Amino acid sequence: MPFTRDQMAARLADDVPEGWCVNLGIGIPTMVANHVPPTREVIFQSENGVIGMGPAPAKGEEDPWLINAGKQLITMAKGASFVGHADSFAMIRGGHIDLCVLGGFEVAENGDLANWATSENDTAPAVGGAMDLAAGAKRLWVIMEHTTKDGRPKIVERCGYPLTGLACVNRVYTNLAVLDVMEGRGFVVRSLAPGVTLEEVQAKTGATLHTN
Amino acid sequence: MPFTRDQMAARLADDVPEGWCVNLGIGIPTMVANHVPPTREVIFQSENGVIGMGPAPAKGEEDPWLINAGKQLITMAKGASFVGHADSFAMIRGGHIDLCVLGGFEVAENGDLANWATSENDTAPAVGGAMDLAAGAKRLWVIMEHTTKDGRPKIVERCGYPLTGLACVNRVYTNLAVLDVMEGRGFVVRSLAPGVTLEEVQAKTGATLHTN
Amino acid sequence: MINKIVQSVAEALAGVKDGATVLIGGFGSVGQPDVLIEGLIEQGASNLVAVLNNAGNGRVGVARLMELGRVRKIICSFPRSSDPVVFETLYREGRIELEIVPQGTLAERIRAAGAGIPAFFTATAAGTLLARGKETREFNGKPYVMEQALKGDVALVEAWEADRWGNLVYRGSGANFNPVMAMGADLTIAQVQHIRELGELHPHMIMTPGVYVNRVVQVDRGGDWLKPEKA
Amino acid sequence: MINKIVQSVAEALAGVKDGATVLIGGFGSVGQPDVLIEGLIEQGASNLVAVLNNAGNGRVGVARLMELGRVRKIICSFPRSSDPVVFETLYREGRIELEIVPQGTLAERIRAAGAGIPAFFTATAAGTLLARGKETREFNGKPYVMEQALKGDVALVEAWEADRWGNLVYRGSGANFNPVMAMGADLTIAQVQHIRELGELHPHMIMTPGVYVNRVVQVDRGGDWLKPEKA
Repeated sequence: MPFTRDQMAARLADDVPEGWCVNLGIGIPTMVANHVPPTREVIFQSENGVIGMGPAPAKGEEDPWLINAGKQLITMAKGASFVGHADSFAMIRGGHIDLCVLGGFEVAENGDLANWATSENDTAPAVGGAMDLAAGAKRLWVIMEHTTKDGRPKIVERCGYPLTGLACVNRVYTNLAVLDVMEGRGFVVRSLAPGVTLEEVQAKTGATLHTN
Repeated sequence: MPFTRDQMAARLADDVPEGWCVNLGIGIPTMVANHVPPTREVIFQSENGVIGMGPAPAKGEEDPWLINAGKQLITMAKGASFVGHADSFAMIRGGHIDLCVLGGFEVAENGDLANWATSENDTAPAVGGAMDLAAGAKRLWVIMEHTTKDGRPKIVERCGYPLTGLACVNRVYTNLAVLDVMEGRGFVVRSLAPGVTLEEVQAKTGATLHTN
Repeated sequence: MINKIVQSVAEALAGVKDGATVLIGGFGSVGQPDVLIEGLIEQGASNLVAVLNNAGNGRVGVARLMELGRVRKIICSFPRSSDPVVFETLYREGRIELEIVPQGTLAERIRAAGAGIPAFFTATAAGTLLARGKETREFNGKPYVMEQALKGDVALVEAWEADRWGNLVYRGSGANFNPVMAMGADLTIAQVQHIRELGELHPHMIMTPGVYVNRVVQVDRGGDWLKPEKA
Repeated sequence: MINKIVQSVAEALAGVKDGATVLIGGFGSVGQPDVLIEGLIEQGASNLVAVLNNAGNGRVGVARLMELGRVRKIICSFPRSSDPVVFETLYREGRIELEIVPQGTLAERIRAAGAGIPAFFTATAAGTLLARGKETREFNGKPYVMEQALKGDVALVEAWEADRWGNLVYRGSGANFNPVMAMGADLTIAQVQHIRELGELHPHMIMTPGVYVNRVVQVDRGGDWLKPEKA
């Protein structure tokens, strides 16, 4: 059975060790925070200068001055601090974020990521902080469905869509598998969703899958 | 009668209007602060990240955590704030300091300043923040004796000593005169110390003095 | 006496010229100088270059300014929003220019302008469409793009508290683009919720020293926005 | 549980390697990580590159480290001091290298390392001896010098307060070079006067987020240094 989105997020959360500073993109990546147990301290950073987000606010406890990069209301963890955008991206660009989790349109076997525009002629594609995160984070894990809605592979030899970053992805979490991106080797299967076979995943993948 | 150092500082202080943000170098420049009346609000900035210094602390009131760039104990004015060195020099380099006052070895008629080294072979000359201030402040006024101790001119056609900055000086306050440095014209006499004649000043100057 | 506090939004915006590059702080609804943007609509300057993270929502604020044909060009990281109807229409019709800049590069280009740095290199966008036409260069075997300072004529910012020197204290995640935009323009105008006596703001809480601020106007956002901070 | 607090100076300095580039915060006597410098003397690493504003005073601290022959090179803005005897002797005898960097360029080069910027342009030092051998370039008709990032293997910093996440709050003018050095090194070690519970430090007072700090050790400078802050 392929993973649900929530299971994909939980699977990724399992791999985040205590103490990491983690930036979560919009969409499925945001769900990762719900699956890190409160006993395991992870520092969630947000591009808008929030370092140390807590869980979503309880009803009635919302503070309109506290939002994340996805514009959702948040709370602050104990130990949290605030910086402005220039300092926030200095932290991101300078390699101080242990892990960034982003969604993706395509990931290539050399680690290239495409996740912001679907053609060169997009009307006003929106990049946000994705390129900064792709270039700057210590590790970049992509979490996405294994294929597009109409079944085309999103895991490919070379990206067809405009790139977000070069050779930046270290690992991909999909509904079917977890794949490491290894320099000089390409995609290496780390694990499969329960009941899913390697052949099945390979059939839905546009690049060769290696096993250890 | 030539000005004393204290009178030179007072003369310069007269020309500082309310509201300016001012950085004072070590030596005679530091004395300028004593001559700005408390009724005229001027914000004194120091390279070590102090924005808004007050007068020297009263005996027994010293706080060892409060010093200026000259390593002297200071007080904070109401409205003062602190930043780190990177932000302090962003402020300096970015042209947000209305006035910097420095001492000088030589000032040339094109506004070049030499004030950090006396030869290319100096053993370990110390530049500190002088080059940043010379390049970054909106205005640079130099306050210094008109000649060296042995009578050689310090106001010259071209600097002989290694430069601190190019075409950066706007005005010079000496014990004999106040000179504007005007682009394309050179030194223009703004005022003379009481009882000092233009001829006398010209005789002690290594460049042509102009009058309005 | 230094006193940067002005008594009206009109006074705060006096002198903004046609053709000005206007940096606008805020991220989402937080730290947005909404009253100053309304004031700019009233004030009348046109042919503006607007620099901000998003391209406006619905038909108010920056979207309204664009709809009125007052914005020649927008420089932002994220022209999409929950309701970007105005921008998308103008853009499709070729009536507004767009320059997309990665969010961190946008912040750093403005900081560079404020910090006297005409250009810098970054790995962000190297090898992508957004590096096209830009100088690239290798350092330690990795490609970097040269980005140039982006200076504003005017910055509109929002803060929680200010004093008469123009010192600004932000609340919650309200700093975001505000401190960097405050340092990146020739004329910085702040709307604030509270005016404090000089000396009341803690020297280490002031994120934007008044040196970067020219005018301060108090506004009342009302409701939940004015509840005291918990921390 | 994240806990960056270590119990001894020796533990704080464990693993500093021969040949390391060590960034040392402080300006004058304020914000100087003096106990960590003593600890580094004990620790034994040699062939170091020391990056700091001054070249040491008297025969203690950094001066002592140099006197013991442990510093190969010093990168600073101001090698003079009230009592620079050790540095001057070593320098005259050709036993230590010196790189003089303007103070603001020094801070910005370290920030650049921390912010992922390999190089930037500045007007500082353009046309002077300190620009020799460096690439220069005109922007808007003015000359600028290209300066490169200066990264540390280790940073030694001082702060007033810290919590177990490594968040740092500075006191008075004690920030100075400390925040920028904290962000510019792979291993940042802080000596602090006070350890606070997580959540006790005000989120807007934290100038150095713990993300930049690896180890914290509490030290007692004693006397006037420990009097509570007035502000």
